Amino acid sequence: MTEPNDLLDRLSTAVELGKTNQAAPYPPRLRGQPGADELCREAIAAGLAPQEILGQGLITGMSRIGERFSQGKAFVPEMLLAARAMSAAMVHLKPFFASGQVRRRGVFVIGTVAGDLHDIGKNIVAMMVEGAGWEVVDLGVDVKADRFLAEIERHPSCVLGMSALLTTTMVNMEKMVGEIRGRDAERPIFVGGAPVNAEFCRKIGATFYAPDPQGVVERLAKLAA
Amino acid sequence: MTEPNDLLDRLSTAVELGKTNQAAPYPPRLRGQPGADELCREAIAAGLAPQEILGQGLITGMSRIGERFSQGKAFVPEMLLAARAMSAAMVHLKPFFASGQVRRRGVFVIGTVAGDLHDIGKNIVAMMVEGAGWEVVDLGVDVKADRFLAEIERHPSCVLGMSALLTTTMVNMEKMVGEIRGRDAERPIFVGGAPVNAEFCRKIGATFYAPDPQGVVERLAKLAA
Amino acid sequence: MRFHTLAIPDARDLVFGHAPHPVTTRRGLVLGAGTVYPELNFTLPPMQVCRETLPDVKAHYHQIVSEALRRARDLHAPGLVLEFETLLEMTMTPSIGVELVELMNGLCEEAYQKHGFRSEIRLTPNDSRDFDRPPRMRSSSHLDAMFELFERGAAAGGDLLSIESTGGKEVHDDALLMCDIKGVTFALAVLGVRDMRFLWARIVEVARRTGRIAGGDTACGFGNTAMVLAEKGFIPKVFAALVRVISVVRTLVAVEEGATGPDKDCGYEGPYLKAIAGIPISMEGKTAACAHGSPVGNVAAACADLWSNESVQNVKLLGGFAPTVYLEQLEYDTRFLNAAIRDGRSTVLKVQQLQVESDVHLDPQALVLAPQNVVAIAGEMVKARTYVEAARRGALRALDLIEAAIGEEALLCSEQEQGWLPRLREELNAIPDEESAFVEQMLPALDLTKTIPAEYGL
Amino acid sequence: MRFHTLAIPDARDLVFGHAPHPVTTRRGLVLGAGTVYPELNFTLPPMQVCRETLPDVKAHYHQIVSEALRRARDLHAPGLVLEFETLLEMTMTPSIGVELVELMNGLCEEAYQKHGFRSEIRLTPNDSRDFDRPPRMRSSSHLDAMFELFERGAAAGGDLLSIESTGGKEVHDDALLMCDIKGVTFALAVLGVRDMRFLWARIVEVARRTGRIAGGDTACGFGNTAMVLAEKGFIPKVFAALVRVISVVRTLVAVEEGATGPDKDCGYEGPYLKAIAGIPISMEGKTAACAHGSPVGNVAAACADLWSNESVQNVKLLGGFAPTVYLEQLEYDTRFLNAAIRDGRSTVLKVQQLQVESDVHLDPQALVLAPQNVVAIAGEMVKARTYVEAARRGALRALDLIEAAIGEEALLCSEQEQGWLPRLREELNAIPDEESAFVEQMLPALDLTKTIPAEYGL
Ligand code: B12
Ligand code: B12
Repeated sequence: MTEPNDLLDRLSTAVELGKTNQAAPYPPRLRGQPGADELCREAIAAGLAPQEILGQGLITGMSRIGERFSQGKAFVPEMLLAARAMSAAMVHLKPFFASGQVRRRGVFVIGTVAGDLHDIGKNIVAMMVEGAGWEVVDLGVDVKADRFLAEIERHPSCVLGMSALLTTTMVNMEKMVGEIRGRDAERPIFVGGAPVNAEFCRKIGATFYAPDPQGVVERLAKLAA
Repeated sequence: MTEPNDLLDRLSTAVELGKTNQAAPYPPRLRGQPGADELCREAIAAGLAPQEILGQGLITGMSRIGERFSQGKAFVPEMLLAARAMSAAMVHLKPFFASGQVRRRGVFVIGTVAGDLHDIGKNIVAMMVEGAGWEVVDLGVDVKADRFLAEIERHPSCVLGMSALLTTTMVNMEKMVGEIRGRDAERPIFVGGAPVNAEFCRKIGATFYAPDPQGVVERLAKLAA
Repeated sequence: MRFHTLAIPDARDLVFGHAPHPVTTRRGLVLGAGTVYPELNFTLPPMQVCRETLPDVKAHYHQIVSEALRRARDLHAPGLVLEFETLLEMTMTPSIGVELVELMNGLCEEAYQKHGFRSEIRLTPNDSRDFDRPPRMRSSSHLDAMFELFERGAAAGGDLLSIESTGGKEVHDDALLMCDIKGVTFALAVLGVRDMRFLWARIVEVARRTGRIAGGDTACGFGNTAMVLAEKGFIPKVFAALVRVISVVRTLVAVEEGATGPDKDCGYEGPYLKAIAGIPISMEGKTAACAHGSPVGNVAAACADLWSNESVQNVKLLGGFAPTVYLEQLEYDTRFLNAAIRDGRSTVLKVQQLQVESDVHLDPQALVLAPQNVVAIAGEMVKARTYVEAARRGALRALDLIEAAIGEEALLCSEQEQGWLPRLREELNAIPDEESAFVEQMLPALDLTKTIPAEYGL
Repeated sequence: MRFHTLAIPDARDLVFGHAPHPVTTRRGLVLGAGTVYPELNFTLPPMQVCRETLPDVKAHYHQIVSEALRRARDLHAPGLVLEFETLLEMTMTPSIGVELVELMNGLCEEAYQKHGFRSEIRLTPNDSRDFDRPPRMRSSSHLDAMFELFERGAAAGGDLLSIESTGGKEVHDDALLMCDIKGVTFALAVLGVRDMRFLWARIVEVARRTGRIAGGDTACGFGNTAMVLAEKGFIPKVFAALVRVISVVRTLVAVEEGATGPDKDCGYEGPYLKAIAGIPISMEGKTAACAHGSPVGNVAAACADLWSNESVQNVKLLGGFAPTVYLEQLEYDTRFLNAAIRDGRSTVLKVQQLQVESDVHLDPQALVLAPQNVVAIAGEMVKARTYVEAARRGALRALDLIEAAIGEEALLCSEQEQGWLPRLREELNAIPDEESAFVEQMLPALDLTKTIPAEYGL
């Protein structure tokens, strides 16, 4: 059995380098070694606190690759592989979430607004937020206000995120924020997408605009603090 | 003494070709012949109705050159010469205006808004409106709302015209229209200038936008009809 | 693959303004016969599109087209193509799209009758099949509205028919983010090719029936998405360059089904289509910065017949409305190219050399657009029997050229990007030539909640 | 006139990217020594500028400059000049202007220290003397605020000092609308020259004291106003062409007083200043359509050292904010020119020939910007003793070239425009060489409610 601290280091490195499990071919230098899946099971078996495994093991690994990504030193595929490695490990933490022993930082509900099918940007944001320890509910594309309201029922303290890539669907975003504000004035609503900017965010009464995923992760961290 | 109708034709031609008076060197083919000044005096002396002299003589002449101008067949200097010829003739009609025997189509008060010094466009509009038979009060540049309001006192049924060439002074135009609307909701306010457009006109509550002088003249004709 | 030879085997004949098979439009614009024309693409400012706002929408398009035509005449432009790229509502409710085509065609006809000024409309309906999740490419209910707009829009004066079709995109999006070159090849050379066959047989049919021109497709949702992601530093530029090359095989199918060109601008496959099939092409570069930045601002013009701004909204700039401003910029760009054509072949080649020189050392995506490289890569593609093989051969040839240029220090490429080259070569070599073998290899890993093989005839 | 010879007597040496007297900036940009740089000019969207809105104003300029610098680096630009053309409130309250220069200079310095990217700020305060009606050129209270901004702005990092001075404009505006060439000559060659002497002696002084560069002036309110009016069909194009030529004598005075260039872009006098004084110049053409259309989109680049977009607001386009979009377009334009320079002199001359060919037959304003005509006209000007004589000689030489080109059917010119030629020649010939004689002739007709001769030392 390896030293506990050493175990969490190896787990965070496995997540950072996207080594999902023993069979995963990438990265070459970890070929054949245990991945995030196995290391997480080992950590639980070694009696480490689930909250610590989530914190020091998984989220630290994601934030290291996230840091390299925002410096332009890592590409999105490396981020996605890390996210896959993290979800492979998270499977084993599920029971602790149910029992409340381990809490996510919060729930982030994201979707591309009505009439808009662009989701590449939205998916990258969803992946980065999940990597920062949030539970992400991805409503997909062409999402109307009622589906966001339904999620608020299910997750009373969730944060909403809306994406729009078309000038025409920006108008839908405005209407949807209006509709939600009508029923829930305080709900934090993040908005983004190429044509969206800070001024438009202010104008439609949304809470926060960020041009990139790092901005979203930073602001969510402040919210949860 | 020449035939009355023939006299009005020669007057309108003198105005159209910018032949201010006998001494005027241009246009070469009318060199040495009586100009608008002399022909107008002759028409009055011949007992022609002042309203007819203004209508068939002066305004017809201006509208002919105005027509050629809007077809791109005449330049602004030819318009200005025609406007000068017209004012030389108008001097003789002044007493009939005072007595009310002859009425102008209305009063058009124009100025470049506060903070803005661009007046070339505004001057061309003023000149074309005058040529269409309106009395024009030109307030110049960097004009604040109070001076427009003062003119409304003096000319209760006047139409206002504002010009702005700077994106910064468009904001002043908005404020000035608001101020005037506050005191005079029905006052027709025309707006124009390179950065101004129909949408901005609607947004600030002005009455009419035109990108060029012909548009102003046509709309004023409808107003006065 | 139905093309087995290059229409332009010698790179020195792959030049701007000339194409082996010129296309003449209804009002006499001759594309690819010695003159480069501007192609103005315009869209609405942020506003709703519906029955109630139709008067406003029509006012915008009337103002855009009339001002652009007037400025084009003032600048003595040789002619103008106006691309009407519809917004979704205009395809979902075809009558809106048709009404707008009628309005614009009236203005073009007036300019033609009154001033002899030649202009034509390119109609680009939306591929609204993408709305079904997972997309039903062959059985989607959206097909009816799409083809109603094609049919009635063509009759109303939409002379050049085009579309940015999205067959295979649901697989390509994930493959792109994972930089999975095999997934990209499957999405483009299998799913994309099959959907293009299905779609373009019908579009060519509409063109024939209405007497219009089947212009062509463009892999905007594939090649351009890759470029936008590379510009943001999300995926390697070398990867985006290979996606560009692979997307050629799918867009070529439109030509195989009878499209005569000019193809659409935003996927940059044009030079390859011209080298292989000899059709006139539309390209966008530096003067499309209004729509997105790119690393191919000058080289994109190297063999263009139409020069486009991709898309600009009808917003006010100091000098006037943005579409008129961009019309002027496109006209001066093409004036310069036409002056070179008038000056003779050696001048054209010198200008082209400068267009290439200015971009080709700074980005692999520019390298694969240099005429000599286009001909080299296209030459490999036409040797293939199947589309999968053509994609693989083309991508491997491009990889060779990229690696050679890096070796000669003739191409800027970060360590990090170079790290991806061996892996890409390895994955490309693992792709079988036969479609059936490749399908067998890829089907098991396919996420059947996202894609329906049967909708591609698999 | 203090110049009696041409720094560039041979038109083949009047080329883009090279100037006899290059200028090196604080952060090492070398203007006129073999590289053409982009010059980005930007302004605010429609908003109020005052103490309360200062945070918003600063946010705009911060975003504009940081995005432009980042994109310039992404595109491997050789360097960048950022023109900060102040809005009135920033000159009337100098501290606002200075604060904005400080903000921008911080970003330029950071890009330089962290990435070695060279960029410089051109500070163009407003000529707010124009606010007094009639304008008091020498005794205006506005002079203090103007020079406070020059002084403190230069110290804060405004390295290239420029201004669009308006001396003589009150006479020129009416002369322009009346197409009175004698009035234009009086406004520019007498009033304008005298005001330039007064103003530029002091600006050069500020530059010397702060260790900055006295860039130069431009007759934007004269030459550009004439061009905008001609584009609208309000005045003849032949007249606008002569105004352009006559404005050279007035802008030259800045150089006589010690300005080293680069002069400012928007009056198009640059090629003449370069031919006569050998200074590097900034020019705007097709990529300034965002500010106004023009008939000189390509020829304007023929001998540019800086290529500018005149001015664009910080509004959002699909591809990003307009200043970043225009930075990309300027960068690709200059990349092409720099590729030509690297390819050698004969290529530079061939590209220049195409720039000239593309515009010179369509508008007299383009004809007078062709290098061979610039040298011919400038050659006449430097023969003159007085500015009035130089203006007259230059205008008459331009008239000869225009008439010759029309005769050889090498220049489009409507009947209506040609009707003006004899009259212009007649009026030009009536202008005496001696300033005193000309003043005597013109003073009586001067509208003394609009202009104060004493403010020009008359
Ligand atoms: C890829 C793409 C497509 C693909 C979409 C694929 C997909 N699965 O998403 C396809 C081909 C389907 C497509 C279709 C269309 N498109 Co498209 N498309 C693009 C393109 C080229 C790139 C968009 C993209 O993926 N960018 C990369 C991602 C990473 O950036 P992003 O989305 O901005 O996201 C980042 C930030 O915005 C932020 N962010 C994103 N979401 C959120 C959410 C929150 C809460 C926060 C805080 C931050 C945030 O973080 C992300 C990562 O950094 C753009 C060009 C452009 N300039 O953007 C055109 C573009 C958006 N499309 C355009 C058009 C016109 C269309 C079509 C109408 C074309 C047609 N005629 O059919 C259709 C419409 C389909 C529809 N109804 O939505 C135009 C829009 C013009 C307009 N009037 O608005 C654009 C701008 C292209 C252009 N210049 O013409 N398109
Ligand atoms: C000439 C000119 C000047 C001259 C003005 C001379 C004069 N006496 O007017 C001078 C040199 C003084 C000048 C100064 C400045 N200018 Co200036 N100027 C111009 C220029 C080149 C042409 C304007 C013009 O005369 N157009 C020709 C006329 C005929 O057109 P028009 O004014 O639009 O008028 C027509 C229509 O609009 C309409 N119309 C006009 N008025 C009205 C009114 C009504 C009611 C209606 C219905 C219609 C109507 O009919 C007219 C005839 O068709 C423009 C460029 C441009 N794109 O417009 C810049 C421009 C307006 N100026 C500009 C700037 C920045 C300035 C300065 C701040 C420069 C500086 N840094 O000092 C100063 C500001 C001075 C001030 N406080 O106003 C910018 C504005 C940018 C912005 N942010 O808004 C412009 C757009 C140039 C540019 N692209 O940068 N300028």
